[in-house]
Amino acid sequence: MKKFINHVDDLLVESLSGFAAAHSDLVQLHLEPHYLTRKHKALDKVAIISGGGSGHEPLHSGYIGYGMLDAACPGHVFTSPTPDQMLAAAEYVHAGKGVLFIVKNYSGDVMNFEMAAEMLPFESATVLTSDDVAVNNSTYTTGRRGVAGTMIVEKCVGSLAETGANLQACKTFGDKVNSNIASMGVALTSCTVPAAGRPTFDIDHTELEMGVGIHGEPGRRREAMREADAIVKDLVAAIMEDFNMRGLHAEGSEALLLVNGFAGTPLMELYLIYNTAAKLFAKHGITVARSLVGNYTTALDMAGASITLCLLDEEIKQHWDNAVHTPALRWKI
Amino acid sequence: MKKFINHVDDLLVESLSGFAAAHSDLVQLHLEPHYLTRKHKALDKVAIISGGGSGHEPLHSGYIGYGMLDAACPGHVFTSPTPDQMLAAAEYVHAGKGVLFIVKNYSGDVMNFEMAAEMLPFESATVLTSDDVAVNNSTYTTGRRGVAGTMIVEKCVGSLAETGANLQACKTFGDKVNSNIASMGVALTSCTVPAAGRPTFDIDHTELEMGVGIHGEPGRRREAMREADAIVKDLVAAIMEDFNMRGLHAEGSEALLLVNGFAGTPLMELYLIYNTAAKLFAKHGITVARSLVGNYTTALDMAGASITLCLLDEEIKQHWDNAVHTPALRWKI
Amino acid sequence: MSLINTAFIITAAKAIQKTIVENEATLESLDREIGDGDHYINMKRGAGVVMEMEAELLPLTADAALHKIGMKLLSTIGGASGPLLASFFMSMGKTLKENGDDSHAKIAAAFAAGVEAIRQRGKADVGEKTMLDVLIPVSHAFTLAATQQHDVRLICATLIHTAEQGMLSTKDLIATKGRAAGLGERAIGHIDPGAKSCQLIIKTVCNLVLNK
Amino acid sequence: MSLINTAFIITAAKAIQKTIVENEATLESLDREIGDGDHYINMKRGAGVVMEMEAELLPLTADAALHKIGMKLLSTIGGASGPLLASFFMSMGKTLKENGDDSHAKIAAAFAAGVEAIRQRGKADVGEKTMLDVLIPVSHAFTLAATQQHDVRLICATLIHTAEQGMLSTKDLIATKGRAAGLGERAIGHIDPGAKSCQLIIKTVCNLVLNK
Ligand SMILES: Nc1ncnc2c1ncn2[C@@H]1O[C@H](COP(=O)(O)OP(=O)(O)O)[C@@H](O)[C@H]1O
Ligand SMILES: Nc1ncnc2c1ncn2[C@@H]1O[C@H](COP(=O)(O)OP(=O)(O)O)[C@@H](O)[C@H]1O
Ligand SMILES: [Mg+2]
Ligand SMILES: [Mg+2]
Ligand SMILES: [Mg+2]
Ligand SMILES: [Mg+2]
Repeated sequence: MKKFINHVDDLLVESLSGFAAAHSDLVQLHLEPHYLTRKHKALDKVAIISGGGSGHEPLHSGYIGYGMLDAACPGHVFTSPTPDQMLAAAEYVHAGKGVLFIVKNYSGDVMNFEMAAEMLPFESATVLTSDDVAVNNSTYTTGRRGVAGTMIVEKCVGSLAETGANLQACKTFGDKVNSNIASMGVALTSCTVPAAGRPTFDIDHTELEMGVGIHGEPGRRREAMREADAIVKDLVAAIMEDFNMRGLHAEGSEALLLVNGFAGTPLMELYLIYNTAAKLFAKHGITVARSLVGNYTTALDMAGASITLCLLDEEIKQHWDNAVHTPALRWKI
Repeated sequence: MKKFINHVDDLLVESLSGFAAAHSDLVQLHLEPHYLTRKHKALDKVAIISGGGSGHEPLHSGYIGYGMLDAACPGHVFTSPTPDQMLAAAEYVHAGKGVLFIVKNYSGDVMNFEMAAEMLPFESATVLTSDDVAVNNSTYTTGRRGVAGTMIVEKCVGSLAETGANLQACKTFGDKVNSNIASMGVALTSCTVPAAGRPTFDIDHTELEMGVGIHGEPGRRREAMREADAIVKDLVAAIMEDFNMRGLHAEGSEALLLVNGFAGTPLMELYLIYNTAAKLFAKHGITVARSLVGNYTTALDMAGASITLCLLDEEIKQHWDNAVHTPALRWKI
Repeated sequence: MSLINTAFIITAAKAIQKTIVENEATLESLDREIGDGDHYINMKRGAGVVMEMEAELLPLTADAALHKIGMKLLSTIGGASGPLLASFFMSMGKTLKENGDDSHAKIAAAFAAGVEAIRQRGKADVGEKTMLDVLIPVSHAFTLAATQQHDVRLICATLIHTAEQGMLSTKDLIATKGRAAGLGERAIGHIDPGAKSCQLIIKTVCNLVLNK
Repeated sequence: MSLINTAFIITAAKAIQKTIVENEATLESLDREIGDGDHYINMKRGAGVVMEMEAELLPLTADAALHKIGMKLLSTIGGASGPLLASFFMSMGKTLKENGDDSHAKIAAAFAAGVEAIRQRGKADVGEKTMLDVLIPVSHAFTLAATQQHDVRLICATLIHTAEQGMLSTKDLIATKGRAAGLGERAIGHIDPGAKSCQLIIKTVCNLVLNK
């Protein structure tokens, strides 16, 4: 393991401190319990809070700011944050209109946020994101994992909340956006959890992990490494299959195409993936009306990428397009 | 080598096509010769053109747009583009006020741009960027290499050009910004040139390459891997030493601090680096007034990072702050 | 007469920490195989924080100590195991406080309440390849043995055995809860990390009792 | 009587391509050691594009063919070697056109003009650890041998030897031009990749002449 760290136990706080210092115009770091908030507290809106294990940067802290999150609770690397963090964050950012938690669907995250919500002295609701189609068998009752599509939910709900919409409206819209999203990822290398000090999984240079999770969880299957177009074809097929299975009419729809890097894959390759994916979706009758390519939901240092398609109606498109001003996503402002 | 590619010879065009498709609202791709321009040609301003070998994305194509570049010429991976590309790009974007080339100081880039400039049917000037302090011995007459600081020059000169400033003013300002910048990088792993198919250099897990170039060129020396703070201390010291050697008064000055990833290093580590670097510069009496942390000038898939400090006067700060709207850098618009 | 005291809880906590550290390689590789590789780190963090509570716990009654440990774990471990183990201790403490701890049956009931809290929080049951594949059978065995007024040595031996069986049973299961639920058939052949750590904890505590 | 013709240029180009491909490992590793690892790829791309020009070149006079090759290399190779090699061919073609090619001295003069173009474009000279450490000595030797009216076989043998010496001389130099100029002392012990490819090209062409 070769990383820029001092002591493994200090990595999180040192990194958060650097983040807060680099973006001191936008965010504020609170320690013990750890959470980050907007520099300037938003008034008279539903407070949007997300969080999860660290190692997925810029998710979630990078999305704090106008038009997106009010606060984020970072856990240890790949470990859900604890309820005291969510409680403290909620106390801090609550502006009288309730709190919406946006939570990636993992047992740990769900339970920790759930306990926080139970203890919260004011109204809250939760949107669970579950865009990963790698987990597609309905016998696995935990349901699908939340991956890169989460930031789309955060962006769109964040925008709606800025308009003064109430908690129920934000929750309903968040669920809708989530259900319009499907993602599928692939890993070429494993990530290394710093505290573990060795790769989470072994993978040969002739192999890839199809359907990998953003924590390096094994995916659908181990397959032979092959050319990019063949890999992208399978990712796109899995996404289309999912929309079909769920009875969503992707054909003829407008969509946002997000090609997300897991951190170890260069932009050059991500754009190559985008090129192929966009053509394949077009063949399926989808109009790629919005695009995002880059490292938006990472998996520590893993080489790999995921493709996310979010079907757009006018409402989602409008909220995607609205101004946003965060460390990692900014436009029109 | 595990990469998302089809055939190595198609990587560049496929990636450029994906880039142009993903940012079709901002950029336009021209092929044979290859160059990229703004989607909407700017009028009545100096045309700012950059370019260089590919593999440093988002540099340069990612910086095309309002407030920054008018065109970029991508070469093969790590290979300077050829004069016909610069000529075609210049013909396309020239708006009657001359062309300013921003060129990283490498023999190949310098010579190819020089030949283009000689053949150009209208007025041009060139700003050579040379911010890499790793090459600090004046006996090496080629001079210093241009690295991550280049994008700061592109941003600031791009902003000035938008005001209608003439060619000479843009050139003079570009040289000034360049001379206010010092960068120093370190590699933990080697990059792999796709066409070569194997790492450019061998490096043990107990070693690092101090002063590495953005093409994986060997740096000042091979050293023992150590904790982040010790590495950052050396990078900062090299930068401070350079400013002192050049008689620039960094102490007491405001500065922009850019912590740049080479692509294989996660944001979490870059922020940790930022945290330490910012404190060290503060100890030197420098006020870090602006910050940027992320993968802005990469080296294919190399794990590593560079620190860039740009001393700010009011003029540079203003042009850094002005609105910019490109695929990889956007604010206030 | 009280059958648990805080001194024993602290002794047990120390023994548990030792066991976890001794089983680093096992716990870490199990979670790497079908999870995200942090289970050992999470358990170690949890055990470590309880160690630091010694002075704070000593003056407390056993039920209050268990409840406090639960609260602390809740804000320390995180992940899936954090809220589950926290719920266990808080519930067990609460039940002991309500019912007392003057018989094995009462302790078994408190243990069962803890396990039930995990079941409710995790919305899981036996056969889903989680820590509950250890805890539910152990809880049943405990209740049965305590009701049958078995000798404490026999109870402990039974629980160690049952925990072992439960842990091993996870090997051939497909997971339907927790992170491994994403794996389908690929989870087969791997023991669940949470089941393994619970089995180790039960064995450690029972051995302490046996050697008292 | 013309001493060079386009057919020979094409034959030479083919032989050069073969040589470059045969020396892939050497060229690639030299540029990996003190450069950025692309020199072989650049040279192969250059050689490849000249191959594709065969039909276009055949009808041309030798001077025009060389000039055209230079133009094509300029827009094909890129990097440092691209404009340098392009300048060489364009200048050599131009000089041949002006002076003719009916004596070895005239060819040597054209070669010297090509080398001079590289020198000017690269602002470099002997001793800076570049291709010029091969090309300048070879040019001098060529001029001398041609002036002394040596037999073509002797000329070729001399040039092969001089190129070899020049190439080897780069090994102990610190680079002051090109990418390796960043390395300081660390460049010592490594042969310059551009010097190596120029030496190989000269050897290949001379051997062709020798075996004619
Ligand atoms: N819903 C659940 N019910 C019971 N136990 C669960 C549940 N989800 C996960 N677990 C247990 O938690 C363990 C994983 O813990 P840990 O690795 O610390 O957390 P995470 O999975 O969040 O990384 C699993 O091995 C399993 O035993
Ligand atoms: N200024 C110069 N003058 C002469 N030759 C040079 C100069 N700069 C570089 N070279 C030659 O170019 C070679 C490198 O070519 P190549 O690898 O194709 O380009 P790049 O260095 O741009 O990657 C060097 O080995 C050296 O021989
Ligand atoms: Mg975890
Ligand atoms: Mg090169
Ligand atoms: Mg885990
Ligand atoms: Mg090279």
